[in-house]
Amino acid sequence: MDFRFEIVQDYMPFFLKGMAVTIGVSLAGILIGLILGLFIALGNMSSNKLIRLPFNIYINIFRGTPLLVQLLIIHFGIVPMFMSPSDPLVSLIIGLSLNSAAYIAEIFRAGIQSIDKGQMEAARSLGMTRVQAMKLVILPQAVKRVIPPLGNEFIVLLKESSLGSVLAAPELMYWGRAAAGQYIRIWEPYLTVALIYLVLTLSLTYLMNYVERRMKTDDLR
Amino acid sequence: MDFRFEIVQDYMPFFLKGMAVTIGVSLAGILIGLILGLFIALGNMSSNKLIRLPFNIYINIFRGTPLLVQLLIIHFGIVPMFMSPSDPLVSLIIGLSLNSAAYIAEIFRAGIQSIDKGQMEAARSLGMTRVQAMKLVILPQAVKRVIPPLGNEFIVLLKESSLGSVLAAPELMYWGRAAAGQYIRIWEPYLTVALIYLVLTLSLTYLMNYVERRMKTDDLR
Amino acid sequence: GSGGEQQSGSEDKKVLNVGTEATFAPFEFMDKGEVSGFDVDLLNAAAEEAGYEVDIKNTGWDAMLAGLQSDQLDIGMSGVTITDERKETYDFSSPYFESVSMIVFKEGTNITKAEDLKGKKIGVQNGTTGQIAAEAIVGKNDSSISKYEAAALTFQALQSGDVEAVVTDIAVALEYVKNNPDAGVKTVSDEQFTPEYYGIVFSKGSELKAEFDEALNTLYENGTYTEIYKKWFDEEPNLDVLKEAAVQ
Amino acid sequence: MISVKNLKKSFGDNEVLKDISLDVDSQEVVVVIGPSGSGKSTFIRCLNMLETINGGQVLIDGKDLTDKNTNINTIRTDVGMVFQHFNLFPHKTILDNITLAPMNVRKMKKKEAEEKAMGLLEKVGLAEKASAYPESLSGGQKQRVAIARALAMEPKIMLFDEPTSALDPEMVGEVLEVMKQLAKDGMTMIVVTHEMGFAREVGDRVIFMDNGYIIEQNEPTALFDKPQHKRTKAFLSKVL
Amino acid sequence: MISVKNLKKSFGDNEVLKDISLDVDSQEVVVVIGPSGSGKSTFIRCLNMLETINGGQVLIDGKDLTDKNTNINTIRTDVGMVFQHFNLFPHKTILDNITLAPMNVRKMKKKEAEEKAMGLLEKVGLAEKASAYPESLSGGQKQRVAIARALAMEPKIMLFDEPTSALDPEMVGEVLEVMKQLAKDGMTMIVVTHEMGFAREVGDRVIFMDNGYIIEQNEPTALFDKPQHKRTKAFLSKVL
Ligand SMILES: Nc1ncnc2c1ncn2[C@@H]1O[C@H](COP(=O)(O)OP(=O)(O)OP(=O)(O)O)[C@@H](O)[C@H]1O
Ligand SMILES: Nc1ncnc2c1ncn2[C@@H]1O[C@H](COP(=O)(O)OP(=O)(O)OP(=O)(O)O)[C@@H](O)[C@H]1O
Ligand SMILES: NC(=O)CC[C@H](N)C(=O)O
Ligand SMILES: [Mg+2]
Ligand SMILES: [Mg+2]
Repeated sequence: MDFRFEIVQDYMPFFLKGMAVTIGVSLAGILIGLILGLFIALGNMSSNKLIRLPFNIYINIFRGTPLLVQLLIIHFGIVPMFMSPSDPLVSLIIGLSLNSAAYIAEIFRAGIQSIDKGQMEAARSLGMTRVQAMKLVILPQAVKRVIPPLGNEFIVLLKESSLGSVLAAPELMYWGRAAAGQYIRIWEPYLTVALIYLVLTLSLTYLMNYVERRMKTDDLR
Repeated sequence: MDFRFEIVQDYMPFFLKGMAVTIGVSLAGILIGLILGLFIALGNMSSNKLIRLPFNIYINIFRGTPLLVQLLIIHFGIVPMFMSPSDPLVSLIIGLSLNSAAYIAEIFRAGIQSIDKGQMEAARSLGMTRVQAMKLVILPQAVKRVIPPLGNEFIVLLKESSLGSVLAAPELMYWGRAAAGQYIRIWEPYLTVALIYLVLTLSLTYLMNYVERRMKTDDLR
Repeated sequence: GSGGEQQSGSEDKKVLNVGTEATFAPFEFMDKGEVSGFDVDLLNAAAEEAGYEVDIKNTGWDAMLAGLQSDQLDIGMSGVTITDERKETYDFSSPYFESVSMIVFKEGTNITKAEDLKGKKIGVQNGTTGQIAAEAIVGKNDSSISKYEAAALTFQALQSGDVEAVVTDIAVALEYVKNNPDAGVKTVSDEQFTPEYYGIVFSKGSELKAEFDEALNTLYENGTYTEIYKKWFDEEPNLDVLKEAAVQ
Repeated sequence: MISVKNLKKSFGDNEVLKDISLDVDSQEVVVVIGPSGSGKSTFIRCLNMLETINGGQVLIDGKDLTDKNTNINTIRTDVGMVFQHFNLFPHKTILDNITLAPMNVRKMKKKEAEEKAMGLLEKVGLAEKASAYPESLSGGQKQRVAIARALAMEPKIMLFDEPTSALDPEMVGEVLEVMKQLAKDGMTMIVVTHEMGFAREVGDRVIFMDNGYIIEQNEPTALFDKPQHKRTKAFLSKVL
Repeated sequence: MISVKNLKKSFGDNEVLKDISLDVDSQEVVVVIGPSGSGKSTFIRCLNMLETINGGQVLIDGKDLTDKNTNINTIRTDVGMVFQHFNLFPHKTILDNITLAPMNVRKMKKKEAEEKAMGLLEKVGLAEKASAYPESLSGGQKQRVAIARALAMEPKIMLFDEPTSALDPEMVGEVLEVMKQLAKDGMTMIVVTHEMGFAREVGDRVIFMDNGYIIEQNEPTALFDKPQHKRTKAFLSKVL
């Protein structure tokens, strides 16, 4: 099979631009997702069932349906109500943020619940209120537990941002499909794009492992 | 905003057919993924670095690139080499299987490694070989640990099978997009489709929780 | 136009948002990041004539139509056929191109007429007239039809053997065959496929329709249309057909 | 100081404390013994309101724990608790472990809290570890820090739940030493422990619990050498 | 029976066993004591080849463990091991826990293996638990099953690594009782333990390890009552 390198060359500037967009969109998604996710996690851990309900529904809807449907509804249905003209990048960022917020909320919940019950008891037995114990004792410890799964979620987001191509958001996958469409060729654009994704996710994985190792040695101060 | 129920009605038979395809494709994907995944997990835990290498590369590639790229390469690039005419359902099943195999391999590895080291030591100290200890002591215990994350992986697969719509594999999402294309309407088809996905994933979640509870009470025989 | 007479400050011109699905060569396709094609040249000329600037974005087919409905986009320009059904939701300019459906298939496939599509696996672009033409023969939502979200995907599916035939617009079919001489594909047309006409799409009730109709007319008269047509199709356009269709 | 009347506590259907009544005087050291699952931990956790009480009454220094108007956090500052597994805050230095509650609950100035903490660390023999993190301490050292941390809130009563049973045997002595000193200084203490030597030497009274009841109580020598009940005898024969 | 010469063992840079030499006669009971981290566990794990040996020589019943041709699995059937945390197989009944190795390693018939297992359960006083699962047993019962499981392979030597230190104090006695009986029956045993009473009563010899060396060894009474080395004295003063 012939592999036409000039196709890769021709489109390389666009792949690189797309890569930057992919990284930017994923970063925006995880940052907004973090803020929303913390808020949802705390709401979902309220002792009041009625307060918990909406947060629980949110989490179930966003974790229970495909991101592709979410993106289509957001881009074609919701964003147009507020924004004219709507921008697929904005829709993509909104979709990734809302979706990841649901997963991040569960990460936070698991992180908080993984802290030994004895920590809360010790804090309370010293006379701290529930809020003080959370703020001073539980959350600072939970943050460390939460970093590895958050790193993972970022990698997931990076890959899922490729669905932006369906909305014609000019991220990496979009340019891959544009090249494929122009030349009606499969291997050159898609292998190149796959390779770029692989480099991105593997570098992130190594970075994460490094951070985790650093945190472990920090623990042994 | 008007909601035209007759669109939903019109397309309901197709949505139901699509739902059946979605379930079938996901089931096929998880079953093939299970077999491949166990094989890859064992290969990836070999004590020989050279044997580990190809399995490790497989896992990294399939976990490090978006499923969408994998599907496009498989459907338009690889399957046509072996099959004519090619069928997007076959490509979708292959893509989901190969992709989930990588994740399932990691699930198996984590399950096996979560068994207390003392179990292997006790088995070895009784004179069992490594293979006997794996077969008689470690794997039977690992199976239980592995069921919840496998259930999760199945739910992930169910949602990701929606990418089949890009290959025109007639699953649920495909029919949603067909309806949206025909009537140029967003809400009716996409909300219906999202709801069906939600029902599927939530029922599965409840089923999984039930199985997990059953396993726990079984533990307390 | 002659720059001297026109207002020189381009900032004063209103920018119109245009959506397109740019895998429909030669009408619109991505040329390394730029949307280009016959439609692009024609729309640019018409807009200049009407005193607008256009910002053409490759939104995809679905997003283009949805964007027009929700007034996100001012114009859809994507080789869109004027149909009665679509006229209920959108406004169209007067016709600017005559087209007809055509079947593209792999050499060796037994297809000589439209009826031969029966029993074959057919690829179409979701929601287009190609789909309507194919469904007229084999039935609506028949399982032999695969609907793809973009025109390029239908050709990829044909190449990979995913489908045996693609039903699409004639100029696009011929362009594909011309650009892929090694692909081993053939085309066939059939009387059964009725002529259709492309129009520029506006959201319902748009004031732009009249202005662009007038601009198109000017382009027909002053030879600009012919120039653009010849650039892309290497032949003279038949303006009479378009004028006739416009009357209907 | 502490007055418990007909205390009851259930977990779901499981009634863990069935009818506990007990009075502890100021400066008294009460040792609680009993088989695993008899409810010892649950009992002293009730005194600190770490468990909600299902029935009966508990008065601590005159304040009624079952009264809804009683402020739970002020009760807790009066009652210090030391756990089997230390429960030090791993993300804080030893000094910060001790000053955290005084500064945030008592709103003490940082400097004052630290001076006080250093005094307590001196007392438990760990002044040089002030800036270390819990991970770097041995079990015995951790437990001594936990005691200092509880003392920093100036409690009137100290509760100990098997403070030495998670320790290597070499480290048991150093913790018991600190507790003996505390008893000598006149602290009111309730101690759940299996260390019979400590009970004999320091305890004013030993209570034997089984199955949610107080079966027998007496001075240590009397209880250990002449147990009255069959169950006490059976338990002691195994443990001593 | 066991002959250890200049045994060395490191984990990475950390030399845990520096130079251990020891001979154990048939039917002898050797008790190993020493502070945490001194290498006691590592030492007896080397005897069972659960750790690879870095230097020196170990002969078990004449077979050289450091010889590459020695079959590791047959050595292990000669050397039974009991762990601090029991390590019963949770997915198997008590009976199946005991018969698993005889049936799969010794290729014993099911019936024969079960008869033998019932005999051993009888011996450790747990015959009625044969069809129970490990979860339903107390710690002491679990450890007795673990001993029966090791005995089912008919080992010539039994190694115990702190067999009672994960147990509630009430349950220590029942496990020690089984071990005493085993010693009486003439089993060669090496026991790491903190139970000084057991060492005195049953041990033929006590070995004090510290920092990877055997510091001192003697008969129990001699070692406990007249320790020769400073470090032994210091350790015993804390523990006794
Ligand atoms: N949070 C809880 N939820 C349900 N049951 C509990 C809880 N805490 C304790 N129990 C049950 O209460 C009973 C008494 O437990 P408790 O911990 O008070 O006993 P204990 O005397 O302290 O035992 P040990 O010596 O093992 O610490 C046990 O049967 C235990 O299972
Ligand atoms: N698998 C291992 N990897 C690295 N270091 C180890 C390992 N096992 C033990 N060590 C180290 O070897 C040293 C001796 O450990 P060992 O468990 O033999 O001591 P011990 O005398 O049994 O202590 P304890 O009384 O606490 O059980 C310790 O410093 C320990 O950290
Ligand atoms: N861009 C296109 O695919 C247009 C196809 C066809 N002319 C239609 O209007 O349906
Ligand atoms: Mg307790
Ligand atoms: Mg040890």
